[in-house]
Amino acid sequence: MSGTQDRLVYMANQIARNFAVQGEAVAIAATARHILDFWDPRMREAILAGDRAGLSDIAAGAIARLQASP
Amino acid sequence: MGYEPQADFGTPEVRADTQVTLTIDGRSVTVPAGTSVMRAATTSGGAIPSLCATDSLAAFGSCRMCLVEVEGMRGTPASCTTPVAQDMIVRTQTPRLEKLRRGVMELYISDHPLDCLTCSANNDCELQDTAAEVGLRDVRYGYAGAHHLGQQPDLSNPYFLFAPDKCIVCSRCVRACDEVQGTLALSVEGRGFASKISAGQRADDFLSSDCVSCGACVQACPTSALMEKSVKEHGKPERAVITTCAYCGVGCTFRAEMRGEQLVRMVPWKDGKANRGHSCVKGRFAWGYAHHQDRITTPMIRESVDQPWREVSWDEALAFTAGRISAIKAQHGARALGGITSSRCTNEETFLVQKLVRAGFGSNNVDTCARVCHSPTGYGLKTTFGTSAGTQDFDSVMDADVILVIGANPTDAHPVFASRMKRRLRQGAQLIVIDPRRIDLVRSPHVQAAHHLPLQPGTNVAVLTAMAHVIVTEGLADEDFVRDRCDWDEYQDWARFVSDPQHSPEFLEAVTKVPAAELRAAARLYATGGNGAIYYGLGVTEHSQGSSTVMAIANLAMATGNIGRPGVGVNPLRGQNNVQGACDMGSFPHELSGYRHISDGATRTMFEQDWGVALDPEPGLRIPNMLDAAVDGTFKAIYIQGEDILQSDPNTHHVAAGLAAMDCVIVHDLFLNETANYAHVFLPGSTFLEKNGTFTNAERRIQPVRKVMEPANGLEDWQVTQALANALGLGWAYTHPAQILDEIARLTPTFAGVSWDRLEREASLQWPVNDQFPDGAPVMYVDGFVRGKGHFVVTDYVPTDEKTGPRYPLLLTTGRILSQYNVGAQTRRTANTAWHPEDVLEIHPLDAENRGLKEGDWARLASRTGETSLRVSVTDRVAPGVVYTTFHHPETQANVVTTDYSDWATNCPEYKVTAVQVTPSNGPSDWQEDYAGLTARSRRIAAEPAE
Amino acid sequence: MTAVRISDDALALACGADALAAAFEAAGCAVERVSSWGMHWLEPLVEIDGMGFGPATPEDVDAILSGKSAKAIGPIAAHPFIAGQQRLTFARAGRTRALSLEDYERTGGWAGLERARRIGPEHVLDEVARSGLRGRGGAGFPAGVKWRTVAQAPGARKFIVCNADEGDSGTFADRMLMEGDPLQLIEGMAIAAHAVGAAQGYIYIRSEYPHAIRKLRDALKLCADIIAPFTIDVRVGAGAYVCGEETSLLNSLEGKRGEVRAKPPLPALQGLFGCPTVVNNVLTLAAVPHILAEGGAQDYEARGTGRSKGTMPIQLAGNIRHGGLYETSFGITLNQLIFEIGGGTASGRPVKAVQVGGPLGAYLHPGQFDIPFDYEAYAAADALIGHGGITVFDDTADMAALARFAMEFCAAESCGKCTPCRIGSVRGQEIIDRILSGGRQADAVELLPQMHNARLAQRSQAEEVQLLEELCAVMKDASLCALGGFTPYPVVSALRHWPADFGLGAR
Amino acid sequence: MTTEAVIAEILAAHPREQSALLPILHDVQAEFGYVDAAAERIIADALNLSRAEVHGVVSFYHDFRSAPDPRPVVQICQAESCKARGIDTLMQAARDAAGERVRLAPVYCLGLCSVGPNARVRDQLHARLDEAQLVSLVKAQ
Repeated sequence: MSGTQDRLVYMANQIARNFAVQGEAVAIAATARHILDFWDPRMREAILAGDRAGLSDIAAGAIARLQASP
Repeated sequence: MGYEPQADFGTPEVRADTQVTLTIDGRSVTVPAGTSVMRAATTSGGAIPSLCATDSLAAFGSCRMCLVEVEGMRGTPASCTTPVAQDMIVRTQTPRLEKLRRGVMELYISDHPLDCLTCSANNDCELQDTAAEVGLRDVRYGYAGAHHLGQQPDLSNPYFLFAPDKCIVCSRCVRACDEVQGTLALSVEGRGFASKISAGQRADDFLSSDCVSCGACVQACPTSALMEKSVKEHGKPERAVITTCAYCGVGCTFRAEMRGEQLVRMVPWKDGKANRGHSCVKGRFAWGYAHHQDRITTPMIRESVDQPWREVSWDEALAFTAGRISAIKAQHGARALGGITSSRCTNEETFLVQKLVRAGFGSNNVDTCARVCHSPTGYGLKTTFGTSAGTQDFDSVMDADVILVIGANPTDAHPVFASRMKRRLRQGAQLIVIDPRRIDLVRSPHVQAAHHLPLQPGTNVAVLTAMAHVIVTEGLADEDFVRDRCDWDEYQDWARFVSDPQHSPEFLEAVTKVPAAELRAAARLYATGGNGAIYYGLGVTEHSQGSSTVMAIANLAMATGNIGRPGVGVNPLRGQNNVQGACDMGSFPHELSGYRHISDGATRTMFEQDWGVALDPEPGLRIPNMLDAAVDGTFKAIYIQGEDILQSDPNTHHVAAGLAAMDCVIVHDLFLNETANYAHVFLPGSTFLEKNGTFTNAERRIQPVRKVMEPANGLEDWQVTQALANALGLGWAYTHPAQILDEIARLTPTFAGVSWDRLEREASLQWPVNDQFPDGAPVMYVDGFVRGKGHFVVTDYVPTDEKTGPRYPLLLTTGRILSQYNVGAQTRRTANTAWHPEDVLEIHPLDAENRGLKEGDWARLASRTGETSLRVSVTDRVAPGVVYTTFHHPETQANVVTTDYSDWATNCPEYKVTAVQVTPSNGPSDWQEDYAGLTARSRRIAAEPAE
Repeated sequence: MTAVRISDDALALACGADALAAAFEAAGCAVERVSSWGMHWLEPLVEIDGMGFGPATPEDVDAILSGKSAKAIGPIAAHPFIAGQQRLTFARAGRTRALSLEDYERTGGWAGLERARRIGPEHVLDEVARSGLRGRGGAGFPAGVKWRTVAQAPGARKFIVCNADEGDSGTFADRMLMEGDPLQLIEGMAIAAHAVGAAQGYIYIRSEYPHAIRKLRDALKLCADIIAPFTIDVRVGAGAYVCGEETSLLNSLEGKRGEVRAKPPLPALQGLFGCPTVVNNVLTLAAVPHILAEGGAQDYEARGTGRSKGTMPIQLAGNIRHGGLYETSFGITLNQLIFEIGGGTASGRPVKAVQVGGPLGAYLHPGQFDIPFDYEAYAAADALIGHGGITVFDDTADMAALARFAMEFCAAESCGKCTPCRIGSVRGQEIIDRILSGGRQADAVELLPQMHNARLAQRSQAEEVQLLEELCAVMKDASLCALGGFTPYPVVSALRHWPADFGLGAR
Repeated sequence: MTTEAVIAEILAAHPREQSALLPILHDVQAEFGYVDAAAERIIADALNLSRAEVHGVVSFYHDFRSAPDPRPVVQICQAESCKARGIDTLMQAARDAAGERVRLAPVYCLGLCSVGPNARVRDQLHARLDEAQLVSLVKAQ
């Protein structure tokens, strides 16, 4: 993986993928919660500010939710 | 405490509901039914002479010294093999017995050397003591008869010698190897007068035998036939200090036996509740690193890593360090600073490091090596059960009927516990092993796994889901337990999920490569075989789905009702001695001690009030994120206590790049480790023998670590951290770790009842220790889960992104070996290298043949992240397509090839799955040679201290 | 065609029975191989129409067939040696073919087992207890008590182990029974299994008995259906006398070194593989079918003396004119056995000593030949009955050499576990050598100036004798099992009764 | 067949249990005339015993030899009953006849105690031996 942004996108997608089995709505909430609980602020800020093209639907939903209520 | 051997009651303790009262030499004695007369006599203060009896071994009855007279019984029965009976009347000292004992002793001494005064066991010898007790004055047989004198000693083992002419053939060594250690490496050869102890077969010596050098035989020997070489060298110890081993997570307690400041030997403490008097080659013998010439005892600094080190005073080193940290903080902010706590250091030291980072540096960028080993355990068990720890004590295994070992290799990594497990298996418990390799537990003398599921690395979740499928669809779940203890709705969701035909063993066989019938049989056995206990290790956690696997394990245990009593449970086998403690102490960036989230206002307030500073409410960076941030330029300085992340963390190139990008790397360690190649400050550390404090083992047992000798560098590690804090102006004033422990107890509800005084009295406590569990909790969740109802989590199998392909067709998995420990910093500096001088690559014969590789050939091991070279060992322990190595030697740097894939929830690296290629090689790779050069340059120390 | 009966017992074979049988067949006779009558001085013994001829060689065939043989002994069954016995265990000896189910059934075989199955385990235990049967291996422990202990012991698996490791010199009754009447032993084991609830049995036979091993294996094949579901395996020892000790036998069966186990735990509670186990000698188990047959227990109990009930198959061996198997009720004396029945020594010289009970048994002096053959009476005389072997020595015997041999044998066969036996037996040989050479000088080590406490003066012969006696006391009282514990019996008895052989004056 | 193959065949005929150890050792001893270190290892592995255990057992029993001895063996009973019947007086002649060529092995009782002196060669028993018979028996091997 090259670059921090790629790495953050990969991490968010990986979290989302593991929650996906619980259904999209739950998974989006759980992914958002997980990032909030375990990510350093600069990481959160970076993924919010960065290119979201590589995010899966759930991950993108989670990031959007974080943006709405950080 | 002075030096005196621990009391020996002759035969093992018996637990019985009924008590029996008898009379021994006129004294009335009450003991549990089934106790031997010998033990009853010893208990009541009237020890009976004996040689073949010792309380760690079943009564044997061969030496015939312990004969007694019993009213109404014919002859003179041996007190070790005679159980007590109600109203029995025993006499242990009569003229007839005196004569018999003296007669037997006369026979012994007629075939024994007479050089007691120059013997290494002089004044520490049971034969000598017993000869004195029975009053032997002359050997009327003379010394010209047949004898065993003059035989050459076996000096092959690095740590102990075997002198056959001092052997009295009591078989204690053989029995210790059989009963206590379970290796069965020894036997008696021949018979009658020609009987002699044999290590293996006729041509074997101790080193070539199956001996694992645990020391149990040496411990059991009543003479100096088996003797530590260190005692021969230094003489009999004169004092002993009880302390806790600093190797693996078993947490053995030892008597450190001393002569002055010289450690003479480490002897397992019989009252230690984790080890019950047993030991392994590391804790028992591999302590020489403490005295090793490589120890750095003077602080060193340098402006940049291309310079040689400069030895300086503590004051100068601390001022230099504080200056750099303050400057970075001023320029880049607190979040550019961080620290790593050590799972090898004490709870108190760990607590201080995270306190320094949070309260002194002002960030939450603190992490610990658990990040790279058991962080998924913390996450998974907290999510399901509510507590980030294993559920049982080690004793629990003796009540298990079915033992499921997944992703752990206890005989190598947790040998003392493995011996208990093997003892239980020899008693008839059944064993299931889930592991890509055929580890020793699968089949070794008298141990045979009922089922070995040799899964494809990376498919743990699929295998456990398939087991759950069998248990649920075949109606083997314990629904009463689930309804009572767990969230029933969640269980039903989970049960529906696992029941899906796509989760059947047959469907998943293509993924897991585990034969479905075998998997079904294993699942049935676990669910229906009685008490089922799961033991797991890093083969579970070090995966992209480490946390999912931990939760899948918890699900299985709950679904089958295997929680909340002895003999069951979910038991992580912790890697390092204090990895449980380091986690407990708030070493993770998102939580304070006792696993409370940093964002929780009430908790944070408690700390802020106690510490008198404001804390950052946001989680900090994990180790891999710190390295990323360093490369990005937002993370500048790190204080690393007792860790060698360059060698132990994955993707060495990435770690090196991160370290190289920092402005201030402070390494606080015993030796100039690999990480120190990139350090600006080196603060010399102290060994566990040189400090006070506590360790917490894998069974949540908090045990004291006691200072055995003065620190070579003058300071215990907590004192160094305190000095650094004070150089930063924090004004700490701890004078003893007991005060730090008081602070921990004050701020951590699960430790509320823990104190140094109490540990001095009670030797150990298993947390939680508080109002609800005033005496601690050997077995957790007896009355329910901490979080209320047990939480079933649906764990979907998500394959790792690390895939084999044409370029990298093999899967590498990594692990440990008995004689070496972790990065080998300690064990490589001991004679343990006799067993494992280098890392080797295990490869299946088919894969070896395809590559033209033979046993002992050099091979290049390459992945997409890097390559290294090492020798191969051709073995069918690994399946075709799988290769295996250890990571104990920096010359190999196995982590050059591991990737930065990691657990989805905790970023625990995926050490256990790396796609690799193996090709023939002529020797070390270019990178290895370059690295050796870098290391040599980096370790230069300026000849004269600068003024 | 003339029907000729010749034994195929190992002893008959060793004396040339095969060649003799071949000669009769060559002469056109129908030869039937049967068990041995136990008149060993007459082996190979030829039986034609109940008349006996022996010891016969191929050269005697013509004379026997023509009725002119000087080796004729008349009707065998009426021979005083046979007629004087009370044969219960050896009732079939000489009369049946070892591996003939037909012969066995015709002579009352399986009646005991059938009745045992009819009356049930509890009554079987009662009857064995009532018969007074005691272990014939040497210890004389009541069989009924042992069986009941096993029957009542908790445990899903129980075993019947037959101790057929007959290693005592002067004994051969086990061998004769296994070779001559193996089905009776099997029936006894099947009854025991029924009584205690065992499914598996083992017969542990010493490797020195290849013929018995073959016979029993063949016999087990013949009767597998009859004893089913009980099964029996024959296991072969590997040259270890000590494996005749029951716990060491169990270790050997388990595939371990034949080291003796400490007791308790008793094998009846924790025996083979840790399970409750009946360990009985061949003769004990072979006595059971008679006891379980209708009226057998009363019959058995009515014979014998004191607490020694029933009959004992006594083996007359060594230097005796009429050696062989003599089964009779307890209470008989050595005088009767040696002189009236055995006909004195084979050499014709005076009897000097008799060893009763094998290599661990005392040497009895002719002055003791009137002691009744009875467990308690022998124990009172510091002697033991053991397995009922009687070895006769004439006046050429060197009792000091025999005492030394007892120690030598103990040293050769010691398992090595306990110290008195392991070291004591070696020291015992050394002391006897010194006694014979008149005492000893201090040795080189004792003479070193460093050896402050060692005695420098010569040790007199009397002191060496005292040391030997003390060593014997240590071995007797402190050894783990009978090997070390009983080796002093022959040594001390030889020293006591024949001091002159040790170069000592009368003591 | 290789040694390994022969031992494998022997192992196949027995259950894989420790209690089968003596029967297996008997078969190996009968097949090769000895049980050497290599055989001990193979058997230990098959029965899941340690090699020390198997070696301890092999070395305990007189019937098992650790190395080949091509000499023919005559077992002569040296126990009391045969002593009573004069075996000791025959031994010198037997030793002279055996020389280095024949191994004379003591045996303590063959169960033929009323007709000694006795000897055994393989499964053939010989009783009532006098000096001439014993010497010719030894020489015939």
